[in-house]
Amino acid sequence: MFIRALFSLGMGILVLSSQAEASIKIQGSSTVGPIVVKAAEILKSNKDIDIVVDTFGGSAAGLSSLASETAQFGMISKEISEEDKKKYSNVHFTTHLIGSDAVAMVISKKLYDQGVKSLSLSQLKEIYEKKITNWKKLGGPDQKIIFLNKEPGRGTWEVFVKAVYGQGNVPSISHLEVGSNEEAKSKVINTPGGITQLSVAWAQKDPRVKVLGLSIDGKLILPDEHSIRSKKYPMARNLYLVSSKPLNDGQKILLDFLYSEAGQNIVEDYGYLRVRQNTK
Amino acid sequence: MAISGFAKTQNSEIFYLFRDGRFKVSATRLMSIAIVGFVTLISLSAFIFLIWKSSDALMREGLSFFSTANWHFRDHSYGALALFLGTVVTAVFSLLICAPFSLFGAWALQNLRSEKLRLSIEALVTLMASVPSVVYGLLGILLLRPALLQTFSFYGMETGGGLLTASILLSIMILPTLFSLQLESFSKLSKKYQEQALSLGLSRTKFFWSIVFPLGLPAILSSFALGFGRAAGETVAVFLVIGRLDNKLPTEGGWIDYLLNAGQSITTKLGGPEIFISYQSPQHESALLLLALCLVLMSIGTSSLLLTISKGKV
Amino acid sequence: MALLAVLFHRFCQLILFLTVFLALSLFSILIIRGMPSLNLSFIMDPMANAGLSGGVRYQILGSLMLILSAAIFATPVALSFCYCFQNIPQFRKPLITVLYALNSVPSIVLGFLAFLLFAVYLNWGKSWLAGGLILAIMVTPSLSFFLIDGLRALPSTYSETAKSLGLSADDRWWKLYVPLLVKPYLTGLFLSLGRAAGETAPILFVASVFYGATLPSGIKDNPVLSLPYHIFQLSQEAYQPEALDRLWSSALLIVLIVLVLQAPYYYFFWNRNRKGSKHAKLKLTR
Amino acid sequence: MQNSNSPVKTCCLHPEGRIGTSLKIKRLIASTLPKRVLNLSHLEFPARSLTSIVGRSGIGKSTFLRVINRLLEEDPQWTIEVDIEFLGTPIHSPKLSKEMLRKCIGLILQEPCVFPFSVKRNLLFGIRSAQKLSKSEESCLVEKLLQNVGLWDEVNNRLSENAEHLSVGQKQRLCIARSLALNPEILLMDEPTSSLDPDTTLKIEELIQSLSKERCIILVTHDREQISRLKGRVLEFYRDNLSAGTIAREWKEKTLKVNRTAEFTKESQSFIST
Repeated sequence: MFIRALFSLGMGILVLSSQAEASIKIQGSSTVGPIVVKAAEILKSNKDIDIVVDTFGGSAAGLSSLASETAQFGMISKEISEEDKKKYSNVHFTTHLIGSDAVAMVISKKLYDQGVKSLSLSQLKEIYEKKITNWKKLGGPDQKIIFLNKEPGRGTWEVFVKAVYGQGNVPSISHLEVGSNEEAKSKVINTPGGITQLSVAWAQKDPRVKVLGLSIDGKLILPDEHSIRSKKYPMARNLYLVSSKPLNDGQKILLDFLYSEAGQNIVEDYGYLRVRQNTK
Repeated sequence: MAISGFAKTQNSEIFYLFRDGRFKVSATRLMSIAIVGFVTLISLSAFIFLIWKSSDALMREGLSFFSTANWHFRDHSYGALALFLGTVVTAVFSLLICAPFSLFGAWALQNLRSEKLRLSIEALVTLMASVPSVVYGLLGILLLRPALLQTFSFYGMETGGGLLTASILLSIMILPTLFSLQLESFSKLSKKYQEQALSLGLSRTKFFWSIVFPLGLPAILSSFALGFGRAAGETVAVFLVIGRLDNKLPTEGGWIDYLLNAGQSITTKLGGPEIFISYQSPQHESALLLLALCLVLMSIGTSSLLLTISKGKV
Repeated sequence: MALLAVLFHRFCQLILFLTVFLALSLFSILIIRGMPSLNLSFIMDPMANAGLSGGVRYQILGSLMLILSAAIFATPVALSFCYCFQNIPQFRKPLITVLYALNSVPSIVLGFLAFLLFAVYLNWGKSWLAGGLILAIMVTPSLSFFLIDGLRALPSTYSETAKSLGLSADDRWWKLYVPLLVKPYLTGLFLSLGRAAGETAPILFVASVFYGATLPSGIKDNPVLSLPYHIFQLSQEAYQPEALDRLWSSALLIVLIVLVLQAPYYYFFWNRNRKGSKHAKLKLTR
Repeated sequence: MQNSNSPVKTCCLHPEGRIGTSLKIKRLIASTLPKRVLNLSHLEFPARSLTSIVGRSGIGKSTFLRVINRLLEEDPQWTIEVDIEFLGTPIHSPKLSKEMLRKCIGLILQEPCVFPFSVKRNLLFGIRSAQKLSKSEESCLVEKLLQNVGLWDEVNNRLSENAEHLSVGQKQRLCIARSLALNPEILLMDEPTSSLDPDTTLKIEELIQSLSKERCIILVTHDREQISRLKGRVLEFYRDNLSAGTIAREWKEKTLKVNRTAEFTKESQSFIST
């Protein structure tokens, strides 16, 4: 009786594992996540392709799960850096641009009203290196600066570091870590004197959070559509879906949908910038 | 097979009977030994895998893994002192906060008059044990953090999260475990000695400090060991409230600032995204595995401590 | 001196009152904040736009699938541990140490090892079966302790009488012990499943995703949503009011599920007389 | 009683078929390491007989019973050197498994031990492991057994009730019936009536007397009146200074049981097997 039960259990598992998996796995950046989730909802209803999305771990997790084939698509909100290429040397990444966006330095509305309006890149560098620790020096109230740094794996962090340090090496300084954009935004709102890197789209949606303009050699640049497209705003970035293997038809449908008018509308609804044919 | 010298009138059935005397290996016994062997083998090989994989991190880092606090996996430097300190400090502090509550609470409950009230309070505390840790994390992040931020912001608490918040949350989580273990040992001891002690004219408090506490010490210590093991191994709730700041040591801003502000523990590091990121870089992965090994050794150490102590008197 | 004694006594009662107040306030907060949006539709319909609206249908189903597969794998293992404990005396000491060791391994380490084994080595990716197996490993120790205590509670004359009736070891096991172990087995199983349902750390890397998975259609690359993971993700991120309500009600829901699963334990806890068995302390803890 | 072609395939000999000696003990030495407890030899138990065993408590009467049905071997503290023949076959011979031996030798304990199942399931507990019986055979066996031990009219309507609700006397008879289901060759009884009230004891003694007509019964008892009431041999376990451990001798005349201080004759020791 005991053996028969075990035998039937074994058979059951064998049958289950032989079926090919139908759904598409997508892992990666929480910036790109909402677009793909919305697209998945629409595709699920009419094309009956089920897409599984997970944003745990950010862009780096997207690339690593693509390399380990635990996902078919990686979502990254940064360029594929040399270091990534070196790290995943055996994997050939093909990027599919689905939109563009920018990273902005964000503070709570209360702090903004108290006088902190913009920062220069050098000031940003000193904040990051904990040389400036009080808002008083930047025209704000006497409040300790609390830098909420994006988790090391996140695309937003790499764009921020590339803009501030360019090709130079990045000093390893430990900061308070925040994971997804949603968490960064909620923590900045609740922490007096907090500042963090956040995607512009997320910042504009929520009145409780204010975007700081970046003044580069004296000229104040606000991250609006024009400055991002023309790359004048230093922390502009593209949003990619990355694949490592030739796409099967389910995956092609998803990509075509994202490039279609409806797909790009979703990108715009979330505050990101559409893909213009000319700025491929 | 003839049985000689046997009563003549036996019929054939008796012979049939004795024929099946040969040794028959029971299927259940084989199956159980196989399964138990398989599971033990799996856990042993997992442990050996852990040791083998983390050994090269130990070789490479050597003692600096334990003595320095510069965990920057980008620059391949893995000093994990801050992580060890974080785990130990949160676990010890949670025990310190929780000990009076569980100890004196259990003793007060033991002296309650009405049986009904006693059982219902005990059941209530046991119910707390079955609340999942993620719900405690939720309570921590939504209620405890803002509350502590208001009260301690004067003393330099920047964000609500930190080692103190984590310790308070952990002490709430391990309270039921400690409470019920200590209650069990108190009820056993007082059932045995209470009548005699009170008839000698001792007051309840004297009875507690002179008999129940000393005799119950092994049980109390073993419950602390269990509580420590559990607090050190807790991940999700601590991950939500500890603030996740790497390489923070009390030497920089003093113990007050260290406790009030964010830090990092082994479990929150293991629970973070680094496991995903470490997929392709063996160095990073083996450093994380060394962390996991130390955590396992710590909790198995405390639970074997529990075994030896509880074998003592309880 | 008498004043000090009375003072201490009152102090203890105050501490007890505080503990009870803490426990009551914990549960009442959960109920007050969780009740408003906890309605049938919240349980029945699937999640919509990343937790801001819709229900938690697939999260609940996912969690139930995980603990069900945990039960299926844990039962034969616990039964074999109990059989070996009962019939092979020289195995007793090592078995107890193995169970204690398994019981004290932190769940995040189990999750990490499972990730390396299932997700990477066997490249299953995220699969519900890996989650089930890991939860089974977490359920086995406390379930085996329940069975072993159940055996110990039986009067010793049973085994002698059964032997004198000529029952072989197998017959005794299947005809006498297993029927008598059903009650401790059920209480133990539900108690440990209740705790496993609330676990998040092990399934973090191995079995759960935040969006998209419905019911799995295979083993490889078939993650499953789960309620604790849902709460874990949402509690980090969402601060919008409507997401907050959903968060509170899913927290209340997971607590209700755990309590319903652990009801048999509390039922027996309540009316059995207070003879705590040897491994009682381990059953309470993870 | 069952005849030889009855469905039950254990030592189901027809009572008339049982002649000669059921159990022949050539040598039996049982010791717990420091000292030797039992040192019996040359004892014989004829096929259909009643042998009562008396002796002061702690002399090893119960141990003796547990050696015969090989229960004592499972206790690591005891070391046993035994040369016992059951129906001509040495009990340790590889041809005869422990389980089979115990099916042919029933054991009744002092405290009746019923399993927490229904009366019917308790009764058939032993036989179900020995042999597959059909529903009708089982119910007719149950009825026959309960009538045999005089329990049928008391429990025939409560067969599916939990056996633990029965009285101690009823439980003891249920245990006897449960052993009888296997139709054992020998029935070992370890002070069956010591925890029973007087009139149940009489009923049990009556039952023992009738059973001794069909099979060999070895009864361990303290109760001297019980021995006087029962017709059958009496063995006394005693220790004198020169013997290492307990040895046995038989009381020649029944009168001994009247005056306790009677002197025992020497030649009873030389009970020679035929």
